[in-house]
Amino acid sequence: MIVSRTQKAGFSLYAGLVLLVFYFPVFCIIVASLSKRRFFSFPYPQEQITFKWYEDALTSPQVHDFVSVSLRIGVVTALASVTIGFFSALAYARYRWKGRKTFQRLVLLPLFFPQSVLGLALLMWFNFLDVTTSWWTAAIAHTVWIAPITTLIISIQAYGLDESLEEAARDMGATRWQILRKITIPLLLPGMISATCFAVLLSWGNFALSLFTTGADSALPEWLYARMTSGYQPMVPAVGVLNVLFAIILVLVLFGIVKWSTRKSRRATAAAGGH
Amino acid sequence: MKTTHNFSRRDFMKLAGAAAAGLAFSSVPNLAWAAGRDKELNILCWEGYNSDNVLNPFRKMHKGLSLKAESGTDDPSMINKLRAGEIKVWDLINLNQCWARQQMWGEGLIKPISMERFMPYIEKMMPMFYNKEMGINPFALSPDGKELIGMMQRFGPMNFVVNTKKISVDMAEDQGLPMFLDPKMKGKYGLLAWDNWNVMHMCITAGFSPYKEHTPEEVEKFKQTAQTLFANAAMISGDPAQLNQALINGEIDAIYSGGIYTCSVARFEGFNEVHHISPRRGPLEGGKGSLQWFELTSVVNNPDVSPLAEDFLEYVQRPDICHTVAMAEASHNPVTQMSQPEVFNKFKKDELNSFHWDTLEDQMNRSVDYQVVPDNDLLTSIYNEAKRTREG
Amino acid sequence: MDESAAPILEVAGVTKRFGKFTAVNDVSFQIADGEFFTLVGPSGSGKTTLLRMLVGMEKPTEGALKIRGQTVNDLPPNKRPTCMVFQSLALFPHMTVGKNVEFPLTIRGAGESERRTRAWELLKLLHLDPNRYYNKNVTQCSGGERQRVALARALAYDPDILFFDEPLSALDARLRKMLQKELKDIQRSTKKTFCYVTHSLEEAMVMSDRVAILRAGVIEQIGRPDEIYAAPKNAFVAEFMGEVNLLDITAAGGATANWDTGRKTYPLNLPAPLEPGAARKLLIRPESLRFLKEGETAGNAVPVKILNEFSLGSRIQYHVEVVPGCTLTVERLREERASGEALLGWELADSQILES
Amino acid sequence: MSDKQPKKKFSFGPGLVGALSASPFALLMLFGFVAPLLCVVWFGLMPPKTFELLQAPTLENYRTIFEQTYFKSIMWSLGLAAVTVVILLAVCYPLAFAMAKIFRSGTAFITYAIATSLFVSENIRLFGWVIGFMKKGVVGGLLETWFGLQIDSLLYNVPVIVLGMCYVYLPFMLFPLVLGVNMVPDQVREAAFDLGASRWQVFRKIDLPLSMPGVMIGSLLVFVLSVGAISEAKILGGQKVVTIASDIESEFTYAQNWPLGSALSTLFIVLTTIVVFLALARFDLEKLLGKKPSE
Repeated sequence: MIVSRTQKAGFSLYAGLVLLVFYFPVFCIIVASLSKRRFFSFPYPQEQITFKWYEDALTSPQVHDFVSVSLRIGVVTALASVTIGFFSALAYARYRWKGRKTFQRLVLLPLFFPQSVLGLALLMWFNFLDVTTSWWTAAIAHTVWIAPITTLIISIQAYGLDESLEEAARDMGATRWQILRKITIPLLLPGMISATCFAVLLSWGNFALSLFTTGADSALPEWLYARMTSGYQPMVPAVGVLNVLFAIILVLVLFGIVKWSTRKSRRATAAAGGH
Repeated sequence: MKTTHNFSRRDFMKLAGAAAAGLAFSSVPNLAWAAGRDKELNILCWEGYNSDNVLNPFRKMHKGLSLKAESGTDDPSMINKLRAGEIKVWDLINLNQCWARQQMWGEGLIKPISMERFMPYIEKMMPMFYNKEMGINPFALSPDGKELIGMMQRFGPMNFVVNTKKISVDMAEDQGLPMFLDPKMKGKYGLLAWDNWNVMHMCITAGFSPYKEHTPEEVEKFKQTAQTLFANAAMISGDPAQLNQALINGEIDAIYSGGIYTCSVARFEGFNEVHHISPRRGPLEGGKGSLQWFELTSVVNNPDVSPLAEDFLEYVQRPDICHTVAMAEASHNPVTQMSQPEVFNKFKKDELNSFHWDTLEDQMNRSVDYQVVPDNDLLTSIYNEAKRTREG
Repeated sequence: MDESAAPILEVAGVTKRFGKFTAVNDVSFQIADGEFFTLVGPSGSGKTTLLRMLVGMEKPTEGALKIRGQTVNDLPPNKRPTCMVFQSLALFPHMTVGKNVEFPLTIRGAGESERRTRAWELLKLLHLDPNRYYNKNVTQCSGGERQRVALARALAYDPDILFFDEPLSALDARLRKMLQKELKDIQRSTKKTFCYVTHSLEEAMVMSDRVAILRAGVIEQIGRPDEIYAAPKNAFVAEFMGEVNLLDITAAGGATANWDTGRKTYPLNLPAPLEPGAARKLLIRPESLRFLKEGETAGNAVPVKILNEFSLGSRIQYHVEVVPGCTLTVERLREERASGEALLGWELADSQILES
Repeated sequence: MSDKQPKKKFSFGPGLVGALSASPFALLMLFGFVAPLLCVVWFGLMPPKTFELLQAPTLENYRTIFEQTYFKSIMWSLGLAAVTVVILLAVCYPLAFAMAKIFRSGTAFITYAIATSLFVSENIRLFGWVIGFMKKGVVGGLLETWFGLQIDSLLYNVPVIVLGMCYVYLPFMLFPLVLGVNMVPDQVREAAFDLGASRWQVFRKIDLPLSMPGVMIGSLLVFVLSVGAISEAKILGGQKVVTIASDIESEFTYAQNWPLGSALSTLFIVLTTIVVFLALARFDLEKLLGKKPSE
């Protein structure tokens, strides 16, 4: 399709504008984190600029604790929800089976549950089961909410899966396990990786579920929230900014992997599909 | 040792039972707990005790200690955490005076601490918390007066905050909370939505004490007051920092429901115009018009409580730590130990100024203790209704 | 081209570059109203790019496109009186057959009954029973049916020129033959101008009034199928027409030349004299070659060994080996069977000298 | 079956494979969703202000709900969510279109940029808007230094709540939309143009219906997330409106009325589920994708 230069410029301008608005609050957070004072008006004089809060954030053992809890929750959640999501995406989009239609509807349900209530409900439930809440109960809570999302993301990819490839493999005597390992997983890999990214992102930023299910293992957003609503210090936005910096590195790495795997799978598809 | 042994056995039984029920995995973490909690301490507290400057020295004293502190923003939800089963998680809980005695003790959520061990510290506290006539402040004791249920440390009055560039202290102290009903205040104040404080202050604003059962007329008056206050507020926020910021920037002239606890940081940063007001008179006991709180840190009735729980309580009595607690990173407050010269001398002038030390005694004298409101449920639901149906 | 008919489409010096790559290079031709015109070329010859420019999905870098004398270079596809049937068919997967066919009418704002009547007519014209197909989902149709739907949809647009981008390439041979015939019939009955793109000259020959052969963005030859068949302009065109024999020759003075088979050089007689030393190709059609009987003579004669024979019905095709690595194709009638070693001959008039 | 294929020890029926694949998810949901949900529903039937699960059920909480003005919060939540969905659709579709069909390396960049910001907890990002929009904040300060304009706070009103919600949930609309628009085959769009459709017509008749799975997933995600939103109204809106989620929260916290909170939650879930199912009933992913899965 012809895209004229003006159209492309228009779209680029629009995208730039959206990004600018999107990053405006991040800019504001940076402003807040560099202020020596907790209360300030903008613009503040240069002598009020300090990196003290960053130093505090980096050296605080508490912040280290929270980051480690959030990371643990994020990693476990991502692994669990992508594994479960992979299979349920196949059940959702790929296989024809009896309960499929119902399954498709029900998969979405956890998303339609207010998260804070889900968190409370899980807390009551864990209590009923006599389970002490800690970071791993939070990982369960996150997985309950994130697994439907990973299912949807992988499903979209699974819909695009060329069935004949699996059939061809079966034709050549591959077992179901071999087909899964050699054909299905490599072809769905881009979807799985973006699902992993989403899972980590959503788990990392999640507040409502963590609030009720982490027990004594506070996750970073809980601390940030508590510190924001009572006992605000510019260290709070400083942690936020450090978060962004860390995220930029991580996201670059993750999306690098996505790109690489997409190219690989495209090559695989081309080789297998022959066009 | 005996307890550890007991719990191992109990956990083994639990594991066996749960495995039989097909829920084996739910018990795995309990097994982990049984390994002993002498390297662990979990504190549920108001902002301050979870500051690094308070916790770090304790961490240094106990190598390898996993010390976690979580802050809440209201007493009831912290209690609810215990009610919902986190009693097995926390070792210490730090709340305002009334909750330990009036709720947690009765529900078996906390346990007594050693009178013997802590009496020497209590005896050195300010007269308000210990004196010969009264003995220990009753809020720190069980209703029968026999058990010590927590340690007192931070305290302060809590009423409202004004910007003295806009509203004079004298006028505010004179008029008290009803000042906010003045039509001239419309759109000039922010409401700090700490619900249980608001409910009490709205009672006082309406002209009666919150600490009694209310007549239908009073309830109706309360409703109107709440509606007016919500309708006229320029902003409502649960975040004191946001309100202080608005006060300093001139967006609002006063904050409804606020204390030294919420405004001291702004004062410490040099914004002396931020001023906490304790009204001179009001409908409270003895014609007083101001409320005060102090915090009680209690040991949670955790079946496997950390042996370090009482150690921590003792640790925060150290003069240098008293000063650190008072000047915690995010909120500055007077502490009960300031009657001791070795504590008091640690405070610098601007630190004292941040929590109104010069007028503090006066302010406290005008105040009565924070208690549980008998018909709080009814008033809270009216309060929420008023917030929901807010006009303006 | 029928000289009396005014050209409906005029391509004048059209060039398309993508960066440094020139996909179409200074192409000019005209298509007359009502003509069935075909662009033929191997993949990468620029035929699809040319087509996309004709329908307005790409803009020419240079040159002019004129429809009925009006320059349309800058006209977007939806403003041109042209329409294309895509290789992928590009049927709307979320619409029924009927809605697909009605799409252009819907766009034009035609009323419900008008649309339906027209769709009904077109489906009938394309041998799709409207009662069965009108409400059928396009995704449930077979390849041939989809083909017909795509054509019906294009016809519903009622364009001045209809373009086809190898729409039949994915079909099996039998169905393709059938649809080729139908396409021609429809073109004749609707009197529309068709411009077809294909990589198969055979397909082009069957349907077209005129054919243009493209190579590397340049038109090699343009003309009626029989003209091209009779007088291919060069070896590329000749080879493109299908099974032909092209001999590498070097002129040896006068009307003689040497044929280099790789292992051995044969002296040959040419139909016309050539500059000595010039390298050319000698074109001989399979049916012009014959096996010489004892004592029979021909313009040229070469001893060969017969390798294979294939039955083509009334005729037989032989693959014969001149020397190992050099084979020729011969087509003879069934009654002239041969086997083993033979002498292959042809008349000078049946051979053509071509630029290589 | 085993008689014919003696080599295979056992063979899964196609239905079984599907059910097996679904089972880890189903187990997770049974344990981590259905059971807690039942807890909530049951708790909603307990007498008010109690914390025990083992009591005689009562409908008193529901009576309280209908007597009070909770419907106002529900309407606010639904309304704000609907507005957010509409605005985000309008904002994100052109961007998603450009990302899927026009930009090349730009798409990756935008994806990084937006995903990166998700790493900061939403409360902090909303706080960023507060810094930006408060009196003498970044916007006010800049206007004053550059133009000498004095403006009041831009916070504490309904539009700013909507802005906050759009901001927080933008990624949840954008990414599904990009996937959706990617599913529209280029040639199908070209064919529509070629058949005389204008840009608007191509959008309405081709792009939109063919990218509908993305549109639906995005809209539903955003709707559900924003209907349960608390922070935007609290942090940016100065609690100008009270959302149902914050009502529920305050029942569980300040009011200490778990049964009432549970009953409210139950009601809220039922309401959103109805809305979502109504939307889902009109949308069949299979049909739109024109794909039929094999066993």
